[in-house]
Amino acid sequence: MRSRKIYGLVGLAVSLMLALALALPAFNSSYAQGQTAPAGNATSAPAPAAAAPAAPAAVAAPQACDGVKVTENCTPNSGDTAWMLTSMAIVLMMTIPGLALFYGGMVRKKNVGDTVMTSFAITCLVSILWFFFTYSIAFRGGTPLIGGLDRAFLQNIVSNTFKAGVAQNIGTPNSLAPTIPETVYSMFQLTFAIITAALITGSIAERMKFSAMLWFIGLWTIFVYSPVAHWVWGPDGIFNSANPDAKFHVLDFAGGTVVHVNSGTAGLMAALMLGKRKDIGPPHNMVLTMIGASLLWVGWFGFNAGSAVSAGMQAGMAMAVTHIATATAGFTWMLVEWFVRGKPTVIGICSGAVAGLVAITPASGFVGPVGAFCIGVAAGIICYWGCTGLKRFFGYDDALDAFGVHALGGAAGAILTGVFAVEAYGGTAGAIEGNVGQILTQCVGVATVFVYDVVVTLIILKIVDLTIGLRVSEDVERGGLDLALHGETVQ
Amino acid sequence: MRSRKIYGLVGLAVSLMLALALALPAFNSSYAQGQTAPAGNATSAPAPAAAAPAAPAAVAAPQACDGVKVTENCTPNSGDTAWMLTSMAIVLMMTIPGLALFYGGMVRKKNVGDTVMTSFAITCLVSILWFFFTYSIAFRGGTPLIGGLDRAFLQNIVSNTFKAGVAQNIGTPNSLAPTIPETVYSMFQLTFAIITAALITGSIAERMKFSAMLWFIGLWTIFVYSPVAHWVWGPDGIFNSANPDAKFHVLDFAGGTVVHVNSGTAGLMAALMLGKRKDIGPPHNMVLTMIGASLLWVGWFGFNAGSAVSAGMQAGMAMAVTHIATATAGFTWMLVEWFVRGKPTVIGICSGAVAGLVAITPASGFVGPVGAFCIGVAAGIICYWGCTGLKRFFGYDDALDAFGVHALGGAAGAILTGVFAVEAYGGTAGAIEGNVGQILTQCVGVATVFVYDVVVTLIILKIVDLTIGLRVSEDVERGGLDLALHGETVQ
Amino acid sequence: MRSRKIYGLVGLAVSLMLALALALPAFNSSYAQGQTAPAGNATSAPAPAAAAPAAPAAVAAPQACDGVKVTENCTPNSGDTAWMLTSMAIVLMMTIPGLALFYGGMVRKKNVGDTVMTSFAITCLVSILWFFFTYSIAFRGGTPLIGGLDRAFLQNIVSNTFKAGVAQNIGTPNSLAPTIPETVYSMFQLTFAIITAALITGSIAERMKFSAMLWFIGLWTIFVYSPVAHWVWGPDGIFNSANPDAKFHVLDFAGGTVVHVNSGTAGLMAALMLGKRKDIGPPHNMVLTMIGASLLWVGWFGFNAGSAVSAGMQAGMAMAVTHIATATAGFTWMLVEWFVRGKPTVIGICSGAVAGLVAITPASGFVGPVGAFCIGVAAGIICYWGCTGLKRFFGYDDALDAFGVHALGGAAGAILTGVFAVEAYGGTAGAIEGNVGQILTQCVGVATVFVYDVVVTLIILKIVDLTIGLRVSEDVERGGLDLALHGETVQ
Amino acid sequence: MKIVMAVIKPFKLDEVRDALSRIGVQGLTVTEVRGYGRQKGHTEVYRGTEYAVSLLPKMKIEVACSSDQVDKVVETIAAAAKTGQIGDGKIFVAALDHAIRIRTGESDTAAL
Amino acid sequence: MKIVMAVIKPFKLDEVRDALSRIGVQGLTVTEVRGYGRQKGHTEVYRGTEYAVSLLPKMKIEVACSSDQVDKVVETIAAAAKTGQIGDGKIFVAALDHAIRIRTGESDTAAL
Amino acid sequence: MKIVMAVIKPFKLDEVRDALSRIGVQGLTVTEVRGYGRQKGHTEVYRGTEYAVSLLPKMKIEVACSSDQVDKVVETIAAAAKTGQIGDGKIFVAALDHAIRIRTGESDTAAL
Ligand SMILES: Nc1ncnc2c1ncn2[C@@H]1O[C@H](COP(=O)(O)OP(=O)(O)O)[C@@H](O)[C@H]1O
Ligand SMILES: Nc1ncnc2c1ncn2[C@@H]1O[C@H](COP(=O)(O)OP(=O)(O)O)[C@@H](O)[C@H]1O
Ligand SMILES: Nc1ncnc2c1ncn2[C@@H]1O[C@H](COP(=O)(O)OP(=O)(O)O)[C@@H](O)[C@H]1O
Repeated sequence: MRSRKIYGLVGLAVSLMLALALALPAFNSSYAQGQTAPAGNATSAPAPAAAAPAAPAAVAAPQACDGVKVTENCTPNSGDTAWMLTSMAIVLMMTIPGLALFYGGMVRKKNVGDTVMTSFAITCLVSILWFFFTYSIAFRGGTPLIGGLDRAFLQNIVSNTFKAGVAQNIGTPNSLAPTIPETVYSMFQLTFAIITAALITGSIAERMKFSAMLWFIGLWTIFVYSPVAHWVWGPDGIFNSANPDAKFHVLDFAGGTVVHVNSGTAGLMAALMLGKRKDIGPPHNMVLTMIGASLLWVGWFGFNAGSAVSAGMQAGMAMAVTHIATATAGFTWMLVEWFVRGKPTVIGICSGAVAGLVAITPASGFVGPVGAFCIGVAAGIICYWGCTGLKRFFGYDDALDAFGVHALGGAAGAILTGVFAVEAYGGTAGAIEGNVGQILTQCVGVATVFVYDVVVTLIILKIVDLTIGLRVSEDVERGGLDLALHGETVQ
Repeated sequence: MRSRKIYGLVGLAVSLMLALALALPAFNSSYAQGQTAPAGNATSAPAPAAAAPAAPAAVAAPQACDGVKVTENCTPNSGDTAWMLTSMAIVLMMTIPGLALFYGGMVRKKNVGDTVMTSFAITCLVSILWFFFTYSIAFRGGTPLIGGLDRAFLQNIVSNTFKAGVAQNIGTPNSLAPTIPETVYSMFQLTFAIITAALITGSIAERMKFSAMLWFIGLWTIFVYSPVAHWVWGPDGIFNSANPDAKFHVLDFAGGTVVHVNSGTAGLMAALMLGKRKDIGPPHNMVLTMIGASLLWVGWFGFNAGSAVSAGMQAGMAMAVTHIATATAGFTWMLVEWFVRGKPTVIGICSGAVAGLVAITPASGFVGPVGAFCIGVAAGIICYWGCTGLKRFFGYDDALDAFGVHALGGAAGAILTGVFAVEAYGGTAGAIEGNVGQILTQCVGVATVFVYDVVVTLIILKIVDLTIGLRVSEDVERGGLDLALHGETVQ
Repeated sequence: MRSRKIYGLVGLAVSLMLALALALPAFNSSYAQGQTAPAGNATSAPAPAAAAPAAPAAVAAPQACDGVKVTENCTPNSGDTAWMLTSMAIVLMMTIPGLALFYGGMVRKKNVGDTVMTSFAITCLVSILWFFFTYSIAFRGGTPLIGGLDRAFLQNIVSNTFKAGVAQNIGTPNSLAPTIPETVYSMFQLTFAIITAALITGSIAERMKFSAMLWFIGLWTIFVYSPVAHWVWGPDGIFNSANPDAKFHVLDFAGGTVVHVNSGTAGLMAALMLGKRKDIGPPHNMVLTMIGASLLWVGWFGFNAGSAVSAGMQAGMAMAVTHIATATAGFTWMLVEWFVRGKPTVIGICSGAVAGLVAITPASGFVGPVGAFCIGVAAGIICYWGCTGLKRFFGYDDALDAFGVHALGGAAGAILTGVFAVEAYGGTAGAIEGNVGQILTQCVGVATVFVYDVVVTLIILKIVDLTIGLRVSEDVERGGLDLALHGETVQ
Repeated sequence: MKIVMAVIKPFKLDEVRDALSRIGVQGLTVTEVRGYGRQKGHTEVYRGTEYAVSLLPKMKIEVACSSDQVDKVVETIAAAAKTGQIGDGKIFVAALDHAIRIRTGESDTAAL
Repeated sequence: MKIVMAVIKPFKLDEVRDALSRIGVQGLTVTEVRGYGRQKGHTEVYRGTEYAVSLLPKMKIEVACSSDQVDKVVETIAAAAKTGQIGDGKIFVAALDHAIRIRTGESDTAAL
Repeated sequence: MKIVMAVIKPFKLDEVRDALSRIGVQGLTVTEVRGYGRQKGHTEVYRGTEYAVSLLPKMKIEVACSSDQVDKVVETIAAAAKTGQIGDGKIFVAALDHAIRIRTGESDTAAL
């Protein structure tokens, strides 16, 4: 076992070193960017074309970036940039400490350290992969199924053609976020990749090896998250509703399918592969869970309103519908629980709020306040059932209900987006405005992601199981993962 | 008792369903907005009037929203919007998890779950009511005493006259926030309504029924908060200093009277109606209280600087005076306690900081740094006395001092605003610049709110007491509310 | 001992009162600002010169503040201001509750209250001093070694020459932050002064008198932080890379030298003066530490990207490199620990992330993504060694490793900035682009701050030791500082 | 000498301690325990699943006393801890061979 | 009457309680304790420093029973708590003079 | 066989355990308790209100040993736990009927 552990560690370290080696050319192309392409610069960026590198003060005022079509080498909109910088920070806060605490409060005390560390380590790991190449393959143009490697190691992220852009507040934005620096867009999207990976771990809590978890999550981010994100959000993705050449114009404003259906499904697969926990018990500290749910709620405005990638009407409406759906779902879950079980619980209302956040995510740029209210009621009821009736019926041990809340809530939200979408808000009409076909399109999106996810996740899990093993020994499980795996305990 | 509980639940559920039914027309008017009014559109919004819905690219550039007078169908200022989106998020963070933890740390361990859930459930409940109609009656024009219902269910919140505003980043702002989307303003103000309601529960901690609390807070939000907010901040409110027709030009930048005097007074009434706790004891975890106080401090910049509803000089000055008053009040309370009791406590310095935040709230748009320092010193001393001498003298059991800190601190701040206001900062001079009458105006505001609040709160409490009962049984109180009411415990 | 305590308290209180007295003239100059200088106004601010105070609506549109050269009496950029308001709030969150929890989780349960209160009280104390005069001597022009007193009590912070600036959204910015109100810049910089002081207390945890800590930190802020900040960031500072007259053009974007080398060194001195703790033990709650590390990470975007004092390309790049270095350092520390000790720990990955944040701080405006990755790897390894090998070798009791993480990480980051700086990003080339001399310049900065800090800190500590004594009695130490010094315990 | 061990309801602790003080008992030791008995436990809920918690929080008080005091002590505890409802707890008495006060080395009844 | 004190591995608590229930033991008191013995402890790590934690979490069960029941009780606990691995714990038996049920005042075997 | 129960100051735990190890005691059980005695308690403060906390944190050590070892054990604990200041704690000794090692079924002194 010890030797296996060493193998794992060596593997991780070698990967890192390899990556570093690969990064060196990028390093060059990154500090030297533009130096080799003054001509390209001159043709593609009219305004600052005359800029002599040595005389930045004499430069003609650069063009402001435009929200409708991408401008090369323009000055970002400071208001939009301010909001997106903020959004990135608060979406990061959703995972650490938000999700870490949301999950940490629901496990037993003997496993809380492992649980919170899982979210933290995933944050580090996914960020490193993102920098290496997953940002590039997810969010750069390439093919409808996967993007290209032109931003591996974030090379040329300021501009492909213009030197000294940072100092002069000039750069070429990603076409998906035309008014802000691409650095900010890349980091904003990174926080989505992080939380998607971290959400999965709700299903595997209290029994998976920490090393196996790292390998699983790393591979999953590369082989599942990155392509799926590209399908739905990539500039040439097959499901991207803004891509005229897309096969299906799936509406997914902030990630109901990419983030929630995706992570919840992967979680279910992992729970099935791992099997049930040996001993279970009530959550050890619902105050931690409450902190986590609250920070998820607060940060989710960055998630949903931030997905407008600007600070204007769309962000405002996304914020309003997010808040309404969340409050409604939290209250609905609480009422349902109160009726059914006789008591309203802290974990219940928190779970309901998270269910509301999940369900409104795909809808948040497309529906209005009343649609949000309906989605909230639905989310509260459906996800309550997902964590109780459904789970009991099938008997899997989805420890912290990543499937029951995220996959179910995400799917419900995605489909209800097809119902409640309002053309005046997001450009696409839903069933309630007569466009019944949109429901079908939404179902296609959900189903495709589900199937792909199931297959690839199972393959990854199998590989990890055969190489380093997925599950801790019974002794470790009974004694708690904190002490055995991390040498730490909470007093 | 069980049957009473069922009545309560049924009541809540029926209210929700009823509301849903009522919401349906709003749903229509919301997704169809503007479709029926192309003419009105054409006359009232010159710039984008020619916009053919099918050709958004050909539209004339819409007007930018103007900070001085309201522009119909304009494009919001992205910087102001960015700051207000952020403000909304961090003011929400003040209540959950901020206030929940601030209060949760001060109760005994057996009641911490009920205490934190109270804040969380209030967040949900008040948000739903806000969406239903309390936003509309508080912040839309109507009469000097109460607003109209034209924004019930947030209908037409994008614009009364223009279709497709969200997609084109165009809308008509609320006159109270002329440069940002009305959705954002509505959500921002919602976070104030939430925290006001949640503050009250400091007084009733450790002994009120959870169901009674929900009914009380719901009714209070409708019958006390909404009208009082309208008086002071409504465009045609009788106390609104910016309304030329107002009876009294009360200065209340961010809610000293509306939020703090109001909630603290309601808390005192509830504490009196409930009576004393059976057993009391020291706070179980001042680390939670410290987290709460810190997040209150951080979020309060959204509260006070956000009340400038723009990101400019006024927000900057509000941030500075808020910080100075808070630091000073925290330090002052600590020193006073150190002198009087011999020890500086964690709860003391945290309480002092909150007292400072409370007292600077009404003043934050009107005074300068030195005024803030004076208000900070006063808040530290006055609120310390409010939680000790005053409380002991009258003998009420204001468990977590909602009255001692918020009503007292809010009143002190409101009156001192009349002293330290500087014309160059907020447009109105205070006593120190010769306008002694402003102190009187401030007192009128505080006194009116106090009297109205006392009367209506007592009526609401009496009704709730007679129908479902206010207080838990002695057994439940001794054993802790967490286990009995929520079936959960912190380990 | 009791009488000593009283002396201390009286001292503190007298200082406060004295300061209040001193503040009165500032109060006058602050509410009356500009009234006495209409002429100066007319000459220096062309655009709004004609403004009749009584007719604000008729005013010519004021000039927008310009990012390149300072404009007098201009309107701030709302996007930049929005980001800086946000940055201030989240950098404050780094200290309270962030650092308080990061440190609080690592001490024993009996000292957690004292530890968190230390951060909170420092926040109050440093804020008061800042308002009094330390902002002015650190960030206003004066001499290359120390600034002037023209902003004591924040007088004339809106504008030296123009009345009613706040109401009209007009002011004169600090030349260091030309597009935002000076109030915001002052508060933003205050949060740096706060966290620097609070970081020191990691070294002295679990054994220093609370009163001695306050005096030490107060004096240190005045005599060490303020001058050092002025050297590196003051408009005429001797090390300011943007000051053409500076002796050395030290690159320190967000405070590797000013904040981290400075605080870590002071911490080491304090640890040496205090001596070792009587009994040591493992951290009592790594969940608190994880929350703290996460909030530090989130808030650090305000720290580093906020140091761009604008929301554009530079802030974006600073955010990206900050995130990459942090994730890399956290993961690296974890892997190193896993190899060396056999287990990856929660405290380890959190410490690594903080080490990465520290090391990227001076570099964040000057390097690119690949440089950030390299700095992250280096920080993870070097700071691990600083907390283990190095500390064991010398045998000092740097309780929570302020020296090992902050001084070492800050110095490493400062020097590596000289290696990896890219001219296109921050205007200065590093060794990798051929400018090897920059490494030397960086070393001069680090060494000067180190030496000055050692000397002055030791003098301050000696004075405090001789007057009120630095260390608690053995009984207090064994029983825990919470109960003995603050009369509180965590249950 | 005897040692009296009483398992009582937690909220009765202060009353029992005061009552013992009044009859001259100068020292006692308290432990937080959990008890299982006739008093039925409670259930905790987690997302619709109920966990039966059969162990209830109790306080254990240990008082060492001389043999002639023991009846007084037992009666006092019994009186003060009684609510008349199920779960009030038990008192056990056992013999002690020795007692030593660490500080002084005094032993047996002098040590109590 | 006797009092049986058993120190067992924490995760065996439910099994032991169930086994005792089955043989008719109606009450017991549980305390969280830490034990030191042949079973070696573990180490906690803090930034590269190791702290030896030699005390391991255990559960102490106390059961008062009549003298004729005592062997049955001891056997039951021993059987249910056994894993065969070091650290399984110990059972101690001591004599009790009296037992009183606080609620009713019943005493001795009637009180159990 | 005897069981020695000592209530000591918490920070003396390590010293006492080491001292017992040195004289060959191979096992013991530790409980966190709170004690009430001559040593006066402390007060906690909450916004100007003081709460008297009369129960002080102590550690209870239980060591089962053979009758001939008992004096040695008592002396060792007394020596190691002594600070000479009020509140040092007490040592109680009682008789044990049996001891069983669960893992092996060994009994009495063989079980210790
Ligand atoms: N045989 C026993 N041995 C040890 N402790 C017991 C025994 N029986 C009961 N207790 C303790 O006494 C407590 C109260 O007993 P219970 O049967 O619930 O009510 P009552 O004391 O009213 O009969 C239990 O929770 C348990 O801690
Ligand atoms: N002499 C003793 N007195 C009191 N408790 C003991 C004694 N010896 C062992 N114990 C308790 O029994 C537990 C298990 O003992 P240990 O020697 O580790 O394993 P085993 O029971 O398998 O021999 C210890 O952790 C301790 O709590
Ligand atoms: N009669 C007693 N029965 C049980 N425990 C006792 C008794 N007297 C004292 N103790 C325990 O011994 C501890 C120390 O006693 P105390 O009177 O404070 O000091 P000292 O041991 O120096 O006389 C107490 O805190 C309590 O836990």
